[in-house]
Amino acid sequence: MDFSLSDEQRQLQDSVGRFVRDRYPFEQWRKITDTPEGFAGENWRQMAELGWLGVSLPEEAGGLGGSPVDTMVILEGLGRGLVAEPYLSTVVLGGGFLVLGGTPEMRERELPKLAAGDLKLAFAHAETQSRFSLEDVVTSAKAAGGGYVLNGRKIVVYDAPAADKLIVSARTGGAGREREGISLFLIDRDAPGVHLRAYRTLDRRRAADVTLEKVAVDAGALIGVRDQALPLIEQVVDHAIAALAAESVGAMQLLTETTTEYLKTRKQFGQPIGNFQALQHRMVDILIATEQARSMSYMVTMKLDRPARERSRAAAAAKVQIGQSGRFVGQQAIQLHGGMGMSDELNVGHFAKRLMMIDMLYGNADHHRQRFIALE
Amino acid sequence: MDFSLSDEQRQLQDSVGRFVRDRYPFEQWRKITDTPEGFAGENWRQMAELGWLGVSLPEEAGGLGGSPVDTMVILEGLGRGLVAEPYLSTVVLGGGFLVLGGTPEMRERELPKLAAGDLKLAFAHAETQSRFSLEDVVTSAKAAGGGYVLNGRKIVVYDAPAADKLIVSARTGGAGREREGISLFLIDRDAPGVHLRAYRTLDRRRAADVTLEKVAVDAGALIGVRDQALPLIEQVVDHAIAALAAESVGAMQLLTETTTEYLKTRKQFGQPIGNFQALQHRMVDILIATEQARSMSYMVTMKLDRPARERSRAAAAAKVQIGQSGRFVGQQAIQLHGGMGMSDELNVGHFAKRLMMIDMLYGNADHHRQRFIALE
Amino acid sequence: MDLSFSAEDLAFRGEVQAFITDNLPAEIRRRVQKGEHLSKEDQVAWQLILNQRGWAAPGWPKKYGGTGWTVTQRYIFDEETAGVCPPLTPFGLSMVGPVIYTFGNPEQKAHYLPRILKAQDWWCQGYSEPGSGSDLASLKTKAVADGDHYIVDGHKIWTTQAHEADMIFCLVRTDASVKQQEGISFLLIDMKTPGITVRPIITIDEGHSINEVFLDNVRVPKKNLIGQEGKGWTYAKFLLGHERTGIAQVAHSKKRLARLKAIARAELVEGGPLIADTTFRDKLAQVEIELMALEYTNLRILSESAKGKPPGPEASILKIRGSEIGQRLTEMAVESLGYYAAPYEGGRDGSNQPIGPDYAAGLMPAFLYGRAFTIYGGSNEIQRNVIAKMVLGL
Amino acid sequence: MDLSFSAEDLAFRGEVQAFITDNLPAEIRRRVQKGEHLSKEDQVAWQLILNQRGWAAPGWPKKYGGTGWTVTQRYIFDEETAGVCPPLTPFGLSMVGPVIYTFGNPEQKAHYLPRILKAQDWWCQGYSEPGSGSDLASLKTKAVADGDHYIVDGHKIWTTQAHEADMIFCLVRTDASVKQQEGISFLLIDMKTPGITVRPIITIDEGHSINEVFLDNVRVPKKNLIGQEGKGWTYAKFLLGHERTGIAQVAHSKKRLARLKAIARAELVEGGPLIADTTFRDKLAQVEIELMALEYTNLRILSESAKGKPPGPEASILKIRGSEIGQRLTEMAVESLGYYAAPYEGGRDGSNQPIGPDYAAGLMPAFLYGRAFTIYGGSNEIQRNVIAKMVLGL
Repeated sequence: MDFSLSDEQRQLQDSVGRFVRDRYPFEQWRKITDTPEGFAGENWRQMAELGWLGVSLPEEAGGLGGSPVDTMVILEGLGRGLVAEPYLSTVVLGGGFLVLGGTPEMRERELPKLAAGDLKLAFAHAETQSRFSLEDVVTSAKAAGGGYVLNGRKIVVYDAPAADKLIVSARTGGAGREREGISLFLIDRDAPGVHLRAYRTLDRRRAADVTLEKVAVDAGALIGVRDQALPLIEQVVDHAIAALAAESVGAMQLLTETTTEYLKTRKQFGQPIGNFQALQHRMVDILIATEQARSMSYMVTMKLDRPARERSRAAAAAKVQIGQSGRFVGQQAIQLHGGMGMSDELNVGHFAKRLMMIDMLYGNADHHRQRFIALE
Repeated sequence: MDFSLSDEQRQLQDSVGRFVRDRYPFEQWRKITDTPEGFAGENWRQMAELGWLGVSLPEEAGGLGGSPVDTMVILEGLGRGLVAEPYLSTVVLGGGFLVLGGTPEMRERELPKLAAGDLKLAFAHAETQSRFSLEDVVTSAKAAGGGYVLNGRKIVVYDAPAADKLIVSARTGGAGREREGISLFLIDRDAPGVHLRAYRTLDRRRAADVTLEKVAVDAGALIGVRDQALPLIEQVVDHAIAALAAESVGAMQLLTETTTEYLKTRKQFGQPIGNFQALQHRMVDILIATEQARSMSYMVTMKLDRPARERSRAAAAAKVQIGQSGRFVGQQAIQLHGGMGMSDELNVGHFAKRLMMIDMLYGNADHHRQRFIALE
Repeated sequence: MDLSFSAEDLAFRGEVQAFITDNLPAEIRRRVQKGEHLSKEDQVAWQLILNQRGWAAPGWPKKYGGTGWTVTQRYIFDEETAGVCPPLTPFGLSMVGPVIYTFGNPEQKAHYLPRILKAQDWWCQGYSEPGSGSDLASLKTKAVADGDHYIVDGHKIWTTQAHEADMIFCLVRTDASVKQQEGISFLLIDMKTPGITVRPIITIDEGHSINEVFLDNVRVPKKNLIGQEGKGWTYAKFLLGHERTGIAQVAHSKKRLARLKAIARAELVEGGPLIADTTFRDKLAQVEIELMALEYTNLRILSESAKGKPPGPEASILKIRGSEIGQRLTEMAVESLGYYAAPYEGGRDGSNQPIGPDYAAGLMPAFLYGRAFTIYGGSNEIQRNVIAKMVLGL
Repeated sequence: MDLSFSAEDLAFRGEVQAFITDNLPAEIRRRVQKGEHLSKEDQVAWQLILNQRGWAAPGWPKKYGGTGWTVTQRYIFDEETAGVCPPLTPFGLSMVGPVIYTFGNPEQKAHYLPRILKAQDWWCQGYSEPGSGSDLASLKTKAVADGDHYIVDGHKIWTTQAHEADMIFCLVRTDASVKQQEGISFLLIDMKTPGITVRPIITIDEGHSINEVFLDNVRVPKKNLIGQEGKGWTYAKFLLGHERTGIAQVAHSKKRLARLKAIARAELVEGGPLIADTTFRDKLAQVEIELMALEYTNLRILSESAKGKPPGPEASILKIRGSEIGQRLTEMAVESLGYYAAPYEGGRDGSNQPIGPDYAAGLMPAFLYGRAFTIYGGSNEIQRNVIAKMVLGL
C-alpha cells in the first residue's frame, strides 16, 4: 500500500506545473477561451511534444505506456489552470476507446496521429432523453451494404467543434435502455450528414449538438464488438470519471489556496477577515472537502484496473464525492470572496463553474449515488 | 390573518407556565419520572381541576369546547417542563377518538370521566411490521356473538401501563395495508386476554407492548364506522402531530434559552464561550431551527379544521420540520454544553431525548416527507 | 390565531388579479414567465401602469402617493405579482423614497417623490466601497463643504443599475474627526454631475447590472443633503430596517418552485419523469417544506408589524433562510436540466434562444446571479452576527 | 501509488485471523458482536491473551514489549479486530505507555511498562477540570513540593474508568508564577493514595464510565514525576499527537455500517425491507461514500507516516470526519429501529434483554454515548481552530 508518486511521476507533475504557470495564467486563459476555437493550437502541439497526448497509449503506438496514475498527475495539474485543450475528449475518452476497442488497423492508423497531436476526438453519446444513463441510446445504426447508416441526435458533445473525428454510439439492436444492442463508430466530423450546432459552455469550453442524418460508414468504423459496446463505454467513462476527479482536485486545491490567501489579505473591521472564527471554520470545511475529494481521486485511479464491478463502484463513489466537494468548494469560495466573488474578472467564479460542470459530466452526484447502490 | 393569542388563551398560557414552574422544576421531574407510574396523580388531578383535560371536549360533555389553539398553548407550555402526565394519550388521542368517533352512549359515559381526570386512555396501534404506516394493521377482530374477538400484538403503546382503557385498531376486513377494513375498539385495559409487557422509554415515559389473546368485546365497543376507521385514525393522529409540534417547540425554546445562557456564563480562554463567533453562529442556527418549528406548529394547528388532504399535508410538513429542528436543536445543545451536555444530571440531554422521540412518534421526518409528496 | 383572509382581503385579491389581467402587456408577461431578461423600459412601463392606478408604491403613506394598504394587502399584492409582473426596482420606491418622506425637507419631498413614482428619476445606491463591504461604517468617500456645495471624492462599488440611473443616494464622510458612524451623511447626487464615472462590473453570469462609480471632485448642492449632516448612518439603518416585508422572497421562491416542478415533469430520467425520481422528489419536498416554514415565519412577523410592532433584528432570519432557499431552488433548477445546463452564451439578457428546451432560458443566469443572495444587503455571516448580538445577547 | 497489499501483509492478515479464531473466547466474541456491554474483566482477559502472543501493544517499540509492526500491519490488525474483539483500553497502552517509554526514566520504564502490558495497572487520565475543558492549559490542580513528595490538590472531571483504575496520569500545576503552559507537570498517581475520592458521573446513556476525581492533600512521591518539572505540557501534546492511527475510527465505522445494513434488511417498511426504501438507502450510501473517502484519507496519512513523516495537524481532519461519520451511523442505526428505538431500560450494561428485536441491543446507548465523539479529545470546534491555525495559517 503506497500513496506516493514515483520519481518519473514527480517529474511529470513538475512539468505540468510549469506548463500551467507559463501558458495558463488567468488572463491568458481568458484570451485563449475567447478565441473562436476556445483553446490554443500551440498548447496542443506542446502537449504532444511533451508526450502527454500519448501518455496512456501503448508504446508500439507511439505512446509512453503509462499508468492511470500518470493521467491523474497530468489532469490534476491541468485542473489548476482550467486548461482548455481537449485532453479529456481526445486522450482519455478517444484514446481509451481506440486502445481498448479499436481494430488493429484503426489503432495502427489513428493512435500515432493522436499521440502526435494530429487527431482530435470527441465522444458523442448523450441524447435528449438519456440524461445520465449510458445505456439509454436511441440513435440508430442500420446495417446497409456491408456498412452502417446512422440517424439520430447527440447533445452537448464537448470538444466536437474542433474534433477531427467523433466516436458515436448507436443502436444496432435492442431498444430503449437495453444493455445489449449498442455499438460504437468512428466517424469523420465532416462526413456527409453530420451537422453540428456549436456553442460555448458555462465553463467556456466548446461543445455542439450533433445531428446525424443518414450518415454512412463502412464496417471498419466499428469500435469494439457490435451490439456489445456498453461495457466498453462504461469502462472508458470510468476512466474519464477518474480523470475528472483529478482535474477537480486541481481546481479545488487552487480555490483552497486562493481563498485562504484572500482571507489573509482582505481586511474588514480593522483586521484580516481570516481572523473571524466563522470564516476560519468554513475554510477548514473547504480544506476537508478538497482532501476528501483528493483521497477519492487517488482511490478511483488505482482501481481502474480492477474487475468491472469494483471499478465502477469506485468510480461512482468518487464521482459523488468530487461532485459534492466541488460544488461546496466552488460556492463557498465565491461566498468568502464576497462581492469580489461575484465578479467575472476574478478567477474564482470560473473555477466554481468548471467544478459545477464536472459534477454534471457523465452523471451528477445523485446519479452516481444510485449507481453506487445498484452495484453493491 | 392573525397569529396572536386571545386574552383567554394568554391566561391559559400563564396558567400552564405557572404549573410547570411550580410542579416541574427539573429535579422534581426526575423524582416524578422515577416513580413506578412515571407521573404524579396529583398533577393529573390538578390538570383536571384547571379544566385542561376537557379543553377540547364539547361543553355538553363537561369540556370547554376549546379550539386546537388552546391545545397548542397547553402542549407548548408542558413541553418546557417535559411534563410526564399522559395528556397526549388521554386528551388529544383518546379524547379525539371519542369526540369524533364515539357512539352517543360512549361519549356520554366516558367524556365526563375523562374531563374529570377519572379516565386515562392509550392508543394501541403500531405493530411489529407496520413501522409508521397507519394502514398497516394485522391485529384481527372477528365478529362473534354480536360482538368481536380480538387477537394480535401492539407495540410501544405510550402510557398503556397507567391507562384505564385502550383504544385498539384491528382488522375487521381486508388485509395487509389496505385502507378499508380497519376498525377501532374501546377496551378495558384489564379485560381478559389483554397482556401488557410494560417498560420505561428513552424519554422516561411508560409504555408497553400489548398482546391481545381472544379478547372479547361487545358491539358497543366500536368507535367510528366498522371497516372505515382509517380516515378517523389519520385525523386524530394529525391532531396528535399538531400537539407534538407544540410540545417540541416548548422543549426547543427551553433548550435555546438554556444554551444561550450557558454560552454567556461558561468561560474558557479567559472569556465567555459565547464570544466565539463559531458558537454564536451555531446558536443562531439553533434559534432559527426553533423559530421555523414554531411557525409550522402554528400553521398545522390552524389547519386542523381544513379538509383531510390539506390538513394531512400540513401535518406531514410540520412533522418533517419539527423532527429535523428537534434533532438539530437537541444535538447541538448537547454539543455546546461540552462535557456537561453528556451528563445525565443536566436537563439538556433529557430534552434532547424527548425531541428525538417526538421525531419518531407517528412517523419520523423521512416518513412524513414521503407522505407530504404523496399528498401533493 | 386565524389563517383565513377576510372577505375584504379576498375581494382585494380579485381586484389585483383583474388589474393584472387587464393591464399587464402580454409581451412583458411572457418575458417574466420565461425568465427572460427585463429591460429598464419594461420595468418603467409596468411601473407607470401601476402608478396610474396609484399602486406603484405599496409601502408609502397615502399622502405621498402610496396605497395605504394593510400589511395583508401588501402580502396579497406581492403574491399575485411575483413571477408574473416585472419586479419594481427597489432603489427609488423602497429605499430612498421612504428615507425622503421620513427625513427629507418639504422641498425634497415635493421634488423627488413624484419623480420616483413616475420613474422620471431612476435611482441607484452608493453604499459599498472597495474597502468597506461588511464593515460599511468604515467608508472613505468624503464630502467637503465648499460654500453651498459639497465636493465629493470617492469610489463606490457593487452599484446596481448605476449605468441606467439618473440619481444616486450616497453615504459620504463629512467629518473624519469623530467616531466612524457619526461622521457619515446621506447625500442625493445627480448622476449627470461632472466628475462621475461609471465603470461596468460584469458578474459571473456574464450580465451587466453592477458597476463601480468613481466620484472625482463632484460638486453637489447642499440642498441635496438629507436631514442633518453627520446623521447619515441613522438614515441608512432606517433604510436597511425598513423594507423587510420582501426580504424573505417567499412569493418569488414559490414561483421558482412551481416552475421547477413543471420542468421536472418534462425532464426524463430512466425513461420516467424526473419528478417521479425519488431522490429528486425528496430534495424538492425538503425545500418545499423549508419554504413553507419560512412563509409562516414571514407571516408571523407581518402579523406583528400589522399591529404596529416594527420588524426587529429577528427579521434577519428571513434574510438568511430566504436567501438559502432561493439559492437551493435556483441550483435545483439548473440541476434538473441535465446536460443542457452546460450551453451558455450571452448571459442574462436572454437574447439568445436556449440551446436546450425553452424552459432552460434564464435558469443558469438566475443560479449564478443568485450566489449574491447570501452576500448582498449584509452577508449571511453578518446577519448571523446581528442575530447573535441583538436577539441572543451574545 | 499502489493499493494492493504485499504477500507478507496478506500472510499477516491470515495470521491475525487465525489467532482470533483460535483464541478469542466465544462468549466475549458474542458480546462484542451483539453490542453488549464489556466489563473490565472482558477487556483484561483479551489483553492478556494478546500479550501472551506479544500483541498487546501494537504501537510500542519491540524492546518495551511492543510488536514492531509496520503501519500497514497495524492497519490490518485494526481492521481484523474492530467489532470482533474487545477494544483495548487506551489509557495505559496508547497514552501513558508511550509517554513513559519516551520521557520516563529507566526505573519508571522498568516498573510501569510491564505492568501496563500485563494489565496489572489499569490507568485513567487526569486532564480536564471543571473550569478547563477546551482551554486545558488553564488547569488549576496544584502540586506543591514537600520534601520528596508533592502535595496535590484539585479536581479532575470526565475521567473515564477512574472508578476501575489503579493509576492516574495527571497534569498538575507545579508553578503558578510562569506562563500557563510552562507551569504544568506530568505526574503519575496511585489511585489508592489517601485523599483521592472518585464520584461517578452518569452519562446520558445512563451508563457509568466517567467520573470526577477529587484530590485532597494527596501525597505523591517525586519519583512519580515524568521528565522535568514544568515540561508536562510538552508531554501532554506529544501524547495527543501520538496516537493518531485509530482516531478516524474507520474500522469501527465499517463494522457499524455492516451491522446497520443487516438491520435494514430485517426491518420492514411498507411491506418491504427498509434497505430497499430509496430515501433510507440514499442516506446509507451517502455515509458509506463519506466513510470511503475518510478511509482513503486515513490510508494516505498512514502511508506518509510509514515513511517516517509524523502525523501533523491535518490528522485533525480524521478526528472531525471520523466523529461525524460515527455519529451519523449510530443515529441511523437507532432510526432504523422505528418504534423499538423507544424502550430504554438499564443503560449501557446491556444486562436487560432488548424489548424489541435482538439486534436493537446496545444501539441507543451507542448513539447517546457517541454524542461525545465530537466533544472529547478536543472538541470538533477546537480541531477546526487547530487546522485553521496550523494548516491554513489563519
